[in-house]
Amino acid sequence: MARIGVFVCWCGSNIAGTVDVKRVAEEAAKIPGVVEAVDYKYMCSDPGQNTLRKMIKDKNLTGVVLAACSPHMHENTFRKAAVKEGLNPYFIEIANIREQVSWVHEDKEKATAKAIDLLKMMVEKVKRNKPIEDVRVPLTKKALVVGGGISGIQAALDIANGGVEVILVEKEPSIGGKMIQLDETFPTLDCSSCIMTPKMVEVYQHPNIKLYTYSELEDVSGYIGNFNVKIKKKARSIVEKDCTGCGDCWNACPMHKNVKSEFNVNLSERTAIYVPFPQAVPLIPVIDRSVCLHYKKGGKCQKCYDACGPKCIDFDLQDEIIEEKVGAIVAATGYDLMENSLYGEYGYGQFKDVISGLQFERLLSASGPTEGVVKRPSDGKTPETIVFIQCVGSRDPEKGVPYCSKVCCMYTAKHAKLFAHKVHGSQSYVFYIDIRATSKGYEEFVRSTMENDGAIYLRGRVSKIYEDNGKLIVKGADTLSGNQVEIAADMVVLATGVIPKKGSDKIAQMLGISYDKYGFYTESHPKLRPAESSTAGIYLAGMAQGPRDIPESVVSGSAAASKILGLFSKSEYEVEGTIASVNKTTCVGCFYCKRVCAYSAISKEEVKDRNGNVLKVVANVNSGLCAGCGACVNACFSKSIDLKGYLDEQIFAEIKSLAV
Amino acid sequence: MKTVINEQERRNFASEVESKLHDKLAKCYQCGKCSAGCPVNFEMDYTPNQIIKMTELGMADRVLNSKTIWLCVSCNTCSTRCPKGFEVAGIMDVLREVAAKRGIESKTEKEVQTFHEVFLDNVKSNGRIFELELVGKYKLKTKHLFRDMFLAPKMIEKGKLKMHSDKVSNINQIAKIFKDFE
Amino acid sequence: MENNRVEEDDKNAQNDKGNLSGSGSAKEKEPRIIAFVCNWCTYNGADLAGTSRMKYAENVRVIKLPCTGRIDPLFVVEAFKKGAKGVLVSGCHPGDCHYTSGNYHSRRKYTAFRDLLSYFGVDTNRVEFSWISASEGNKWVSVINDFTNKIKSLPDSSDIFSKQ
Amino acid sequence: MKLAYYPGCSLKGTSFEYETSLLKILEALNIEVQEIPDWNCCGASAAHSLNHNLSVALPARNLAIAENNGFEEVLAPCAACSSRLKTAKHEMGSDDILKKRISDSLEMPYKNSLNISNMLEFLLNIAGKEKIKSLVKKPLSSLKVASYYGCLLVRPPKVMKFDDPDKPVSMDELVALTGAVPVDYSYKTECCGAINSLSKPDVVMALTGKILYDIKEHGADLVVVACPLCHSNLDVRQREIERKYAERIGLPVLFITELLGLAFGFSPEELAIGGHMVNADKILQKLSN
Ligand SMILES: Cc1cc2nc3c(=O)[nH]c(=O)nc-3n(C[C@H](O)[C@H](O)[C@H](O)COP(=O)(O)OP(=O)(O)OC[C@H]3O[C@@H](n4cnc5c(N)ncnc54)[C@H](O)[C@@H]3O)c2cc1C
Ligand SMILES: Cc1cc2nc3c(=O)[nH]c(=O)nc-3n(C[C@H](O)[C@H](O)[C@H](O)COP(=O)(O)OP(=O)(O)OC[C@H]3O[C@@H](n4cnc5c(N)ncnc54)[C@H](O)[C@@H]3O)c2cc1C
Ligand code: SF4
Ligand code: SF4
Ligand code: SF4
Ligand code: SF4
Ligand code: SF4
Ligand code: SF4
Ligand code: SF4
Ligand code: SF4
Repeated sequence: MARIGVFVCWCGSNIAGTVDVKRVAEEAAKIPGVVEAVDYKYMCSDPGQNTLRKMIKDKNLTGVVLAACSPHMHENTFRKAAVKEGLNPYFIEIANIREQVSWVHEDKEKATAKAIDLLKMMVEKVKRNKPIEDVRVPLTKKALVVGGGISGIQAALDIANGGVEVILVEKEPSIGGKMIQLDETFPTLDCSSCIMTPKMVEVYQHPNIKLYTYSELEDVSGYIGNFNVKIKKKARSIVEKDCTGCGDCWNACPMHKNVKSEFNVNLSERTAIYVPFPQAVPLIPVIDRSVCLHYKKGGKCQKCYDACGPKCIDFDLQDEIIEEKVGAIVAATGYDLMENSLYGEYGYGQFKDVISGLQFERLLSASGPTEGVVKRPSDGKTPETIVFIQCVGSRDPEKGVPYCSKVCCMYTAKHAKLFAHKVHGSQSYVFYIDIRATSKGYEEFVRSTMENDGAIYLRGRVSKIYEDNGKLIVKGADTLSGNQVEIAADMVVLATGVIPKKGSDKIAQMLGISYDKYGFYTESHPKLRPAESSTAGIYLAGMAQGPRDIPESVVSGSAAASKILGLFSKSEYEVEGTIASVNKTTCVGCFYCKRVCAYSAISKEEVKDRNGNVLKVVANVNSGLCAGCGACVNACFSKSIDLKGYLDEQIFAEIKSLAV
Repeated sequence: MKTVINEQERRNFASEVESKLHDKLAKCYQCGKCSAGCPVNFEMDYTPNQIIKMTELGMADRVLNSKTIWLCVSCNTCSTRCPKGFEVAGIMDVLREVAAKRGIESKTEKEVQTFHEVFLDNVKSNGRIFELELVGKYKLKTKHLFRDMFLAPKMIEKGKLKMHSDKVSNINQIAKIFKDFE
Repeated sequence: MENNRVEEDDKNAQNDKGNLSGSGSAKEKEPRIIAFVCNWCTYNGADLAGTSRMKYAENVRVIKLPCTGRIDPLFVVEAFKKGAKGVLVSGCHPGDCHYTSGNYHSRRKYTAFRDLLSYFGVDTNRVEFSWISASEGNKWVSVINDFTNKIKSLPDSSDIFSKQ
Repeated sequence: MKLAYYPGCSLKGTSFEYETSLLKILEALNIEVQEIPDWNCCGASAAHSLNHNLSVALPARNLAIAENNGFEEVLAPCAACSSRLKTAKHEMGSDDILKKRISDSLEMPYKNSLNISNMLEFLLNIAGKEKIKSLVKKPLSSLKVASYYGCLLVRPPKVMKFDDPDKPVSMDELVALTGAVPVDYSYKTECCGAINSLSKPDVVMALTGKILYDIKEHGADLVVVACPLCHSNLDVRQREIERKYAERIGLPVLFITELLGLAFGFSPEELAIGGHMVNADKILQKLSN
């Protein structure tokens, strides 16, 4: 027999003023299974809790119902009290007779009747409660970071400095991401490589960080605390441990004319064996097999090999698959820029002096193809007038994307400012739709570009660019004065929109995390859980989540790291026990449940006999992943899956108790 | 309207205005608060903020021939409320002055321009304003003989319009000021 | 064993039914409405109506679920079987679901759900779906009041399983 | 302290009522002023519209004469004049070269030391509220009075440095001292269009009409002003506005000095109230009742 205790709380006059608490207690006492029902002035007070504990002990209760305030208020208070008397916390149920009765109704008779109903429902529910144990999952205390841009680097360093081992996987030959390509960075104009290079070196030297560059994620399985990952380490054709980074090889390489440098965004050429940039980390070259003569012409060339002192070039090296077990993963795969060639009207690709913002960064950079002297690509002359066009591709649902790329207003202001500093007497014109400069110091930065550096801002878009006598004729509008304007420019810089890194959708699918229609990873909650993905144990950082600048990328990297350090600070991962469980005897293996689960918590499990023969395949709920939403329960036609704490039986009993 | 921006002309005009104004055109947000509060905006061809932008873009012809610069009544509502403390009323003064110096005659707001000229002539010759003469000369110049005239008899009756002038005695000094600063 | 225990209690409940005068609603004409609400949005919205001391019709009895995705059409059928005159299903607004997409499932199921209910013979006028967030106490109040009025205005039918 | 008086052209001409009433209340306050010898026109808006330097030099001559005659303080009752004098002082304060050029042209040393007060500043800061209050013999409690500030008293604030440019209270305070009831309304500092009064009468009537009708709607018996330009638009043009918009206004417009004068017990004749175009008999009658 169930032994249920009932407490009807007055909440001073908050409840007792509208509900006849004595009568509620009297009626409760009549419900079968209720051994005692009392009313009490303030249940949440210490004496109130003691009353509760005393009755649990004295009457040897198997369940308790409190008719009181909303469970969101004090459910935990009462559960804790119950646990102290050895009662499973899920044997406490609350009938909400304050927020749902006394505070919203006036008629005492009707309010009392409703309070009795709510109480009866909870008594019937608690009678059918099963003890629920919170779930504990073991944790492999090692993290994987995918992507070695500033956000991934920050995450890796923070985790490693927290004393946890990190594996950092970067698909390019060097870490650094886009930030290492930038010149000076807004709003303080620190030199990007000056602040980035030390961090890259720190990653390389950190005892807790294992770095895999020129590597990609191949496969991920498992769940929070227990992921198995396969990493493909692409063949560099170099025996890394022997390479000194001396550069003799790339200086010897005859392929130095036609291969465009990715790092300099096609503004210069590189060799077939190359490091992307002089401060690359690691400073180990890679042979681009798609252009190397050795591979293309059947081993004819081996000039690099000949030049290499330590003879660390090995043309026969193969891709390697590395397996690792980690407890948590950070996805920080960053971004790409849109194709400017979408805009025929701007002549990108057709007019040499129409370039992208990232190309302009390379022109400004002291380590860039022009050693920081602004020269136009067509004839190497110093431009005097540059027109900058913002929102190219962004905020353009017709040709590009509807969203704002967030960084281009700021970097355009930066470009105009740096151009003014570098070329005296020059003039910038910036076409914009709105200026978005919302972080600390940003608005002031943009204003100073206008007011101190003389950039002229025109609110309007450019319609078309023509070439005329070595000048680019930019036809735009100034909507503020209502004029069509035409400017003869020496160079045009397009602030190209930001899109997720190519292939990030594949990474998302591998990790089982969701992404929006553009391919940006979606956070578990856009405001309250911005560092978490929808899948437990997988965290997000940087531009991979959506447009953001360096400070925000760093913040998000640190946020992901702190989540992981928090997770790893406990010996096991604990989740509330109100999760789904499968009755494996009745399960028919249709996996309708798997289809509706947004958390990828359901997997297939083979039921085997003693000899190891597979008898059938059934559903298995991964307690580390299940969030307890209950969607799977309805999907199951054989009634083989149920949700602890909200069992079918309990809900039917609640409904039944209301029979009229 | 189409404007081809000539960088040199743009700079010349913008910096001429800026130096007279002792203020930077680039300061303006183009927020339009000046235009929003301007009491005579409804009669203007360009709003005050448009005048500022067009000056920055070097559209001298359009700005100096605008109605706006003559319609502005120098009430300073704009400058007072401008979030950037930009001298909006001041730029109207500067543009009127530049227009006058360049000998540009307003096609539509000639009366305003004439009134100011007649007024200054009056000051130049008397040192003070002789109202009857001022009104008379203005009416003659603008040929608006009958406008406002119905007020005159009653004003004379009330003693508001004096029949003689009160000249400054050291009128030479006034003449010198005009000479030195014209 | 536990199940036995419960059945035993139920038998007692059956016997005692006449004594439970507390649920006086059994005898009154006020229609009973059962609301299945999610724990995160609508339940909090209803709490907010309470903390704001808004007033609304007493007819509703709330059953808390983790998510509208947990709602089984059979719950609704059962509710009508047990004498409810109206059933409300309410959860987070689309896109705000605590469980990322639970309400998406229930939304997607919505049409199918209605069809199923009418297949069972439920008059779908008596089933209401709505999205009420944690900050929409006032919406909770108006949904309850409007729905109660709607139910009252429907021709009284002792057998709501028959379609109108 | 020697107090210089700069009447300006209007007070000697169209707005003689202002000077008449001013001299009366100075007498009552027992404050002596001396007209700046051989003063000249401040250039009004014509000068700053056409020639910035001239617009500084013309008022500067008056300031220089006053300074060289040992004055420290100038009262310029006309709001337009005080605005020009203050602007000139402000400009010379920030432009030493211009100051020197002007001083050279005038062949007079010039320090830019004078303090310039408009009518309201003078009354509140120099005469003082207490003294004014003590002189009120006939409280005007039956009158509801709208104070119209216009532009030149308060704008631009960095030059005028007086009262709140968008929510001014100084004139209302003075009105309250007379015992009259200040009336609040929306257009206290909207421009009446003064400088284009003669050249753009239609625009000016639109602006002034808006102000007068708003005051009327707020139930005032009369309007007080401290500027001859405002006065001439509100008073002299009132008939014309009524005709144009076919709606009667009938609001007498008094100078603040006239209102104070009435409260001090002077007769309407002593204050030249009969000089206005809009007949003030109605309010005078209300007072004598
Ligand atoms: C022209 C321009 C100028 C800018 N100027 C500034 C500025 O002045 N100040 C500022 O704050 N911000 C600026 N930004 C923005 C700044 O570049 C970004 O905020 C920042 O680089 C984002 O860093 P991230 O680590 O998220 O991404 P990324 O820099 O894109 O790094 C992502 C890394 O992940 C790697 N990766 C991708 N996919 C995989 C995969 N599948 N496996 C392994 N590795 C992978 C990539 O190779 C890359 O190294 C500018 C942007 C542009 C375009
Ligand atoms: C009108 C408005 C609408 C907004 N809407 C949105 C929106 O829709 N979405 C959005 O994302 N953001 C919105 N925001 C921004 C949002 O409010 C802030 O981002 C957020 O509240 C910042 O949280 P906080 O904890 O940093 O600061 P706060 O919310 O200010 O919290 C600081 C706390 O510290 C306490 N405190 C302060 N000093 C002391 C002290 N000396 N000792 C002890 N305690 C102290 C304060 O009492 C306060 O409780 C809005 C802001 C405003 C003004
Ligand atoms: S338990 Fe809830 S209802 Fe009871 S006294 Fe505490 S707050 Fe009030
Ligand atoms: S020559 Fe050899 S050691 Fe030197 S960088 Fe090339 S591969 Fe490395
Ligand atoms: S083998 Fe390939 S990488 Fe080496 S030098 Fe020849 S072309 Fe260059
Ligand atoms: S940040 Fe600025 S330039 Fe970039 S898309 Fe947004 S509004 Fe356009
Ligand atoms: S839906 Fe039910 S029967 Fe089908 S696999 Fe899932 S638990 Fe098993
Ligand atoms: S309860 Fe929700 S999260 Fe858990 S297995 Fe079922 S559908 Fe997935
Ligand atoms: S109010 Fe000031 S900032 Fe705004 S548009 Fe006018 S001048 Fe520019
Ligand atoms: S000063 Fe001129 S531009 Fe400014 S608000 Fe007054 S009338 Fe308009």
